[in-house]
Amino acid sequence: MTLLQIKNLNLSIGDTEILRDVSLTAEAGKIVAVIGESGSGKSMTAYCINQLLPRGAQVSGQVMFNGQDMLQISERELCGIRGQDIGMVFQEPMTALNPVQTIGAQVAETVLIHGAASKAEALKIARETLNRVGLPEAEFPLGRYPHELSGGQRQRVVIALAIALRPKLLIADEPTTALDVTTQAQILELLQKLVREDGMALLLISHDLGVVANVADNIAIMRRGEIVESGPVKQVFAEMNHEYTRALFAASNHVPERNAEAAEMPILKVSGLVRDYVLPRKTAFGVPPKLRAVNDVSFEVKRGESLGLVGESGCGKSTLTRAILGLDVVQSGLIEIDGQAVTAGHKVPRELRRKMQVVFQDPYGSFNPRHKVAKLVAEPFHLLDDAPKGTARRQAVEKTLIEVGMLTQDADKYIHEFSGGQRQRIAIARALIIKPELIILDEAVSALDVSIRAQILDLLAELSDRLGLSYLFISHDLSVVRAITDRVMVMKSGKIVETGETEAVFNTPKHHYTKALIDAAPVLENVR
Amino acid sequence: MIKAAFKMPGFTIGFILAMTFVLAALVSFFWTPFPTDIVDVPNKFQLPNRVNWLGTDHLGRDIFSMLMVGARTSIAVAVVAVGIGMGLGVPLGLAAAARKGSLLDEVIMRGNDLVFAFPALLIAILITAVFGPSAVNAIIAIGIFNIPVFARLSRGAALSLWTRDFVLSARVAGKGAVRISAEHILPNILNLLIVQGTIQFSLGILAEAALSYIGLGAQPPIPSWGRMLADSQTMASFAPHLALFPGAAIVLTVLGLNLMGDALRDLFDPKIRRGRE
Amino acid sequence: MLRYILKRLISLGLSLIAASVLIFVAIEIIPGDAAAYMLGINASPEAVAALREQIGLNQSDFTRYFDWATGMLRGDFGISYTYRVPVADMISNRLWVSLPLAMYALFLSTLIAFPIGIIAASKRGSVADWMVMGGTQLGVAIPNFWFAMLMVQLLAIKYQFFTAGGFPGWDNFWLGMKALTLPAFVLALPQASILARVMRSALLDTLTEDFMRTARAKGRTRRGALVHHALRNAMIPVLTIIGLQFSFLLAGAIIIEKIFFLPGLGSLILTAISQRDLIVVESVVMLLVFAVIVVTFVVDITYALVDPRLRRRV
Amino acid sequence: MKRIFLGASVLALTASMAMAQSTHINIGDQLEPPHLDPTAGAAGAIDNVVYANIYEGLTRFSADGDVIAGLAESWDISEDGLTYTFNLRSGVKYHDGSDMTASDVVYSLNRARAEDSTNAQKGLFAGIADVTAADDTTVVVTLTSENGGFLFNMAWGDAIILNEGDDVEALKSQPNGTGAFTFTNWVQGDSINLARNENYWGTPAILETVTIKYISDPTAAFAAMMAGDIDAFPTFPAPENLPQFDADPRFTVIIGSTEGETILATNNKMPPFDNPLVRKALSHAIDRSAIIDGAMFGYGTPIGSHFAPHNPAYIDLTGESNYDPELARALLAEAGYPDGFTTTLKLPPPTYARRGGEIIAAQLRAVGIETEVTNLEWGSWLEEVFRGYDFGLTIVSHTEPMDFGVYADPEYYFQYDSAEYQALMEELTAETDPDRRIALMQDAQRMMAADDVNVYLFQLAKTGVANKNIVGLWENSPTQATDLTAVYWSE
Repeated sequence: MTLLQIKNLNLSIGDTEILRDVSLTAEAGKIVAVIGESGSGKSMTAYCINQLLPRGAQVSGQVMFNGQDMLQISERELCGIRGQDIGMVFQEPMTALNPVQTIGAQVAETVLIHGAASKAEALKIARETLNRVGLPEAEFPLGRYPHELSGGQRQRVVIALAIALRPKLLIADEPTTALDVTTQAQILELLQKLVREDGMALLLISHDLGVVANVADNIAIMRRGEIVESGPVKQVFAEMNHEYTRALFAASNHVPERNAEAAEMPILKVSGLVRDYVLPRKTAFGVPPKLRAVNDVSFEVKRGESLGLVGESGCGKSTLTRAILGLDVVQSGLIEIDGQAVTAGHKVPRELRRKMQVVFQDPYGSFNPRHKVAKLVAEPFHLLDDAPKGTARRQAVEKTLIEVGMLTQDADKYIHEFSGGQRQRIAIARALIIKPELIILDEAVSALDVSIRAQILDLLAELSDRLGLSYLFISHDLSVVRAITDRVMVMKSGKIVETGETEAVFNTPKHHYTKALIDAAPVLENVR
Repeated sequence: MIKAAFKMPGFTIGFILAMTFVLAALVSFFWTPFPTDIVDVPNKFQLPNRVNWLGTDHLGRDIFSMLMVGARTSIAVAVVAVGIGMGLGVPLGLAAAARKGSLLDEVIMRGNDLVFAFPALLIAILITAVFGPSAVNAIIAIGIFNIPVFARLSRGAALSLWTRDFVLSARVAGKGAVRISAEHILPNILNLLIVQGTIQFSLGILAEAALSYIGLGAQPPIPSWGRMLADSQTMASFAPHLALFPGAAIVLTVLGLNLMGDALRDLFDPKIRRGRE
Repeated sequence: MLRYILKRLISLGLSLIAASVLIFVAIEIIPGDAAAYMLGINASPEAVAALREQIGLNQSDFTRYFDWATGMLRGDFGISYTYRVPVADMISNRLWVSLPLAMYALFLSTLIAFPIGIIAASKRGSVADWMVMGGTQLGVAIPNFWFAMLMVQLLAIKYQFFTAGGFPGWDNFWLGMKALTLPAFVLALPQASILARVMRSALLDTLTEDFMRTARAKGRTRRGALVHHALRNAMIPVLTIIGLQFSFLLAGAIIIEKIFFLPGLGSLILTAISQRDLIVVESVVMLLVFAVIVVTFVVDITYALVDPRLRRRV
Repeated sequence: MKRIFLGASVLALTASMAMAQSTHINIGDQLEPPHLDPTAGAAGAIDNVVYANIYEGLTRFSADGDVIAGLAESWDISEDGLTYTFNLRSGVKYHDGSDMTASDVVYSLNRARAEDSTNAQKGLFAGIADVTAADDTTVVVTLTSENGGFLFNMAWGDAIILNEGDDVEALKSQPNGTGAFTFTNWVQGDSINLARNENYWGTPAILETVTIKYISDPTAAFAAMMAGDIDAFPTFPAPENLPQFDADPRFTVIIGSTEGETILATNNKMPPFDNPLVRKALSHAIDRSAIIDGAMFGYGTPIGSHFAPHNPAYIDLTGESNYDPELARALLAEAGYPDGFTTTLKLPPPTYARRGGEIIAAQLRAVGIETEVTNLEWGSWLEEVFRGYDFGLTIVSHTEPMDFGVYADPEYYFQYDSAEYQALMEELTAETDPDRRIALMQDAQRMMAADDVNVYLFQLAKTGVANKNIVGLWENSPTQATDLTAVYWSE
């Protein structure tokens, strides 16, 4: 039977229209997925259901849950339903929990609010629920605080407090986006298990087709506040009536054209690299312990080659990046750039630095909001002794902007006037302007919507062909790495566990960790 | 930006209030209704009237003129004190942030704690006890108290900026800590500094008044709101206007500045908090 | 947690030493010969010299600092140059006025600030909120000594609700409290205003946090979420301010004690300065600074109690 | 029957309440004494507590300034005026019970004039050659030279008779005298309590207990009086409030004279003040009445030299230095300062100095003399001005009685160095004939006025406020004292 039925839902906040005529149904024991890129209104749809909308939101239409219209009933009744009949899981496990309360208290709270049990029983229920979500008493007593848990574990706690009262409907808003692939797989598994066991309905909201493809029964694809196509997963993927669906699908496993062949001579050669961090003292006066973030790493990037580096958060990839970029001094090992060696304990000299540039993940954080694009893009000129001045400088900037598909007049705008994709193009322009030979792309496309990501990947491919650039492509997203790299390295806790031709590694992984990664990664093909 | 500020009633009101007194101070350099350095004892304790708009004090001086000149002192003291606080505090804070965890950082922060342990008035009392009371010493005292305020503020803000990617890419571009602090950090904490500046400014005016009130601030013949209060307090019972007007002047100026400060705070970033990081 | 406390304790000790040196050096530059002052206008030079010897003004600065500092550790603050009685006794008498006054004021300020801060935050944008914000703005802007003057004129002289000042001592507790009430209130008002504003903004900040949304999703009402989740998280900035305010209150007391002629540390230090009673000035300043540093220490500890994340942090 | 009984008890009750109220007094004073030993400190605040109340000397001042018998009930002076024989009262006991005998007097005087004496008024005892006790109640003092002012000197607070063998350090906080009041306790920074001395040798005090509260802040003082916390403020610090007290039926205002000659002291050795013309110009540039009205709100008598108007030997010389800015400017021009000059004006804490300073600065500015005003605490004032001679002008009130002698001391802070005057003073000290003394004192006044040593402003008025029911407070203060022995509540 249908548990939730949304009919012609319209939502606008202030005078901006968020949702237009959205209709959606969810059935007990079934998983319905809502897919869409950022700003498509998928999350707002969810918040309309349990009425947790921001101030100044006007809703119209109908949200029939369990026989009553959520838009009509009072706030008091809503409070009775939230947590009791509708549970919710959020995207950011790091901030979704109250930092000053124990996990036990926070799970038990759900029970207590609804007066479902006495304090003692509530704690008992909390315990059981935590066990259910895979946080056994042994390692995770009720007295633990959120900051003592990893992201995945916190997400489990969030799930636990959402399902403590075995709600009829569970809303999961991008529950795995902030997590590593392996953890993501586990969480998805957990959610499926819970649906099976409790026979509850799960509304799964995500931007990643791959994620939902394998778990959802029904799917609804949203764009600009409208549902463009919906139905059973298999059917939707088979038919793809709406062109946006096709575009989305295409973008999700887009492989750019690449025909640059790698030369033998390596542009970057790293051998036996070691980077230690000094941790705070354990005892007041003892010797502070060390953390070996990068442990005896050796590899090389050939000219014109695109080398991938995959690994989950905390595996040491960013530390490695910083070391290569010469931001940190390494403890031992050798970095050779274009044949010239930089020994451990020394900073990378300017003349070598200018051979490398970097593009960061966050298109929003990586520009100084107070500078104009012209100034931002020109910043690397600082590395040149004979940097062009005045009009020459300006021309260089405009030239590079055009190269990355921007307009010359964009040079006079501030960064906040651009979209995420455009910013990433500008970031690439900044990297290109001093004509480096190696560009390090640190999760450069991870924060972008799939369609935008596809465009950026094309741009990168095209640039490397034309300018014979080499890339060190760092990412946690295997599909992307697979699409853009010739060779790939897999990194785990500071070590390179496997290296090889990208296709070879993906088809016949040797190291068990590599296997695990690849298995965990959601893949679209097997839906067909 | 400025347009947006004036859209906020708080800012507009505050601006008008504060500016009135700043203006009065500036005008007083060229013109006051009556000279304030001439005493006219027979004409003392005039109630507000057409000639002396706010009446005259116990020495027959025109209170309105005294207020104008007094504004000069109060504002000058506060401004310079804030200047000292910013001029020394911000560089210290930025340096500490740039070298986070280093000895320098440690020294600067401990130094801050130390100064913070001395209530502003106590610093003032010590300094004036040593060098004798004067407006200059009041400025120094309030200034010293301002240093750690700005040091902490700028360090806290700078630290969060240093983790941002645009600073990282500046480093990739081979820029040094000093240059980054100047080019990337400072412009981005300017808002905070402006807001804190207005707040310290108003605190400065209050502090100056308090110091002058206990005789550790501006000395005669320089008029100062605080001293006008001190001089007139014994007469408050039979000539209340002597104490009322200077007091009102202080309240309105401080109120104006705080209103501006809060408005700017909301304008720049609703999440800024006052006090220690 | 223990290491956290230990670390704080060490830095506390260091600050104290640094402060004591700072104070001693500062005070020792004060112009004016204590002995000469004590003997007055027509005193003969020999007499002055004799007295200098008597009160040990002739020893080297270092020995004098050392004696002073070590003395304080034993609770011996030396002998007042002017009053010729142990400074410790004088201070302890005054302490029983100043400390209660500061505490009383702190109590009043929190008592006033918390409720109105919470109301303003929970009813954001409402009339109540506007009134609170306006009122507190005014409270911050009014110089407390001026406010004190008005209060005395009104409540003590005109209506005689309170005595104009003075302190009858603690023999009768209620009389003592009555004498401190008006000063404490005057002291508390601006601090209460500041605290209320901080309380409000801190609460508003936490209201935007993700976990507040989680709480609502659990079925908490707006008010419920505010009380059970926002409040404790908002305490950190509030505690900081309370800690700061203590030092402001101690300092403010110096003026307020003058106005209400309370025999407290404030009036003591002012007279001591005018009488060149250096050793008293030193000791009082040191004591006030000590109080501030200790309070900061306590605040740091309470942070850890409020916020578990700090317990492990080093 | 019953009713009557009831009425009686009520009567008794009210009576006792009245008693309780009428035997205690709260006295207000501005400055708290550093300690309570008048022989080891100059602070007038000490005398305000102990003089006549706790300690007594051989002679003492009466309310109107005459020197009358104290612990010595009579005395004989030898022909040559060099030997004084004091006959002490018998049966006088110190508060600790021990008897006051001649040996105490010998001890006290010898201690005061000893080498290592820290007595602030050592000069008073300078002329003493020898002190001996003829018997238990007779003391013989011999002088090196004739001194007409000796009995006067012996009346000073600094000449009181201590108990031989008392620990003088202890006396600082626990005085032990022969007076009509005994010391009870001292709450530092707040108040001192006295109680009636039940076995006093003379007429016992009427009040049973006395509390002297210290309120330095004038506003606070006003508030305390108005709020009824203080019964009497013998020298009220804020003259501007007196009219209000006068208008208020609850209070009486007591206006009397003091020994405080308030002067604009001039550094006679520092140019340009070493030039008599400049000093004359100063004296004509100042408008006394404006200062008395502005700073003292009318309380105070103009003086033309360093001499108290209520003294029989006084002559009014204010005409010599009448207010005449024109003349002042002319004199300055003549002295070579046509467009004036700049000097320092250093002001000690009292209101007369601070407020007077503002007015004087303005008046001097009017004749072209710019002044840099600095407010000093007493301590730094003594350092910079009194000992350091580092000042151009300063305002201070000289409260010691008959202290024009200091003008004979070229080292004294205003450094007036005139051989004539010094000779005159020696003559005066030697002279014992009253009429001759008066003549000499008048010469002294003329000399001080003629030389314009300082600008003589006004005689500080004693402005006291008291509850209208209090009787017996001194009207004038011939010396620093708050004599409470004869004070009582009229109802």
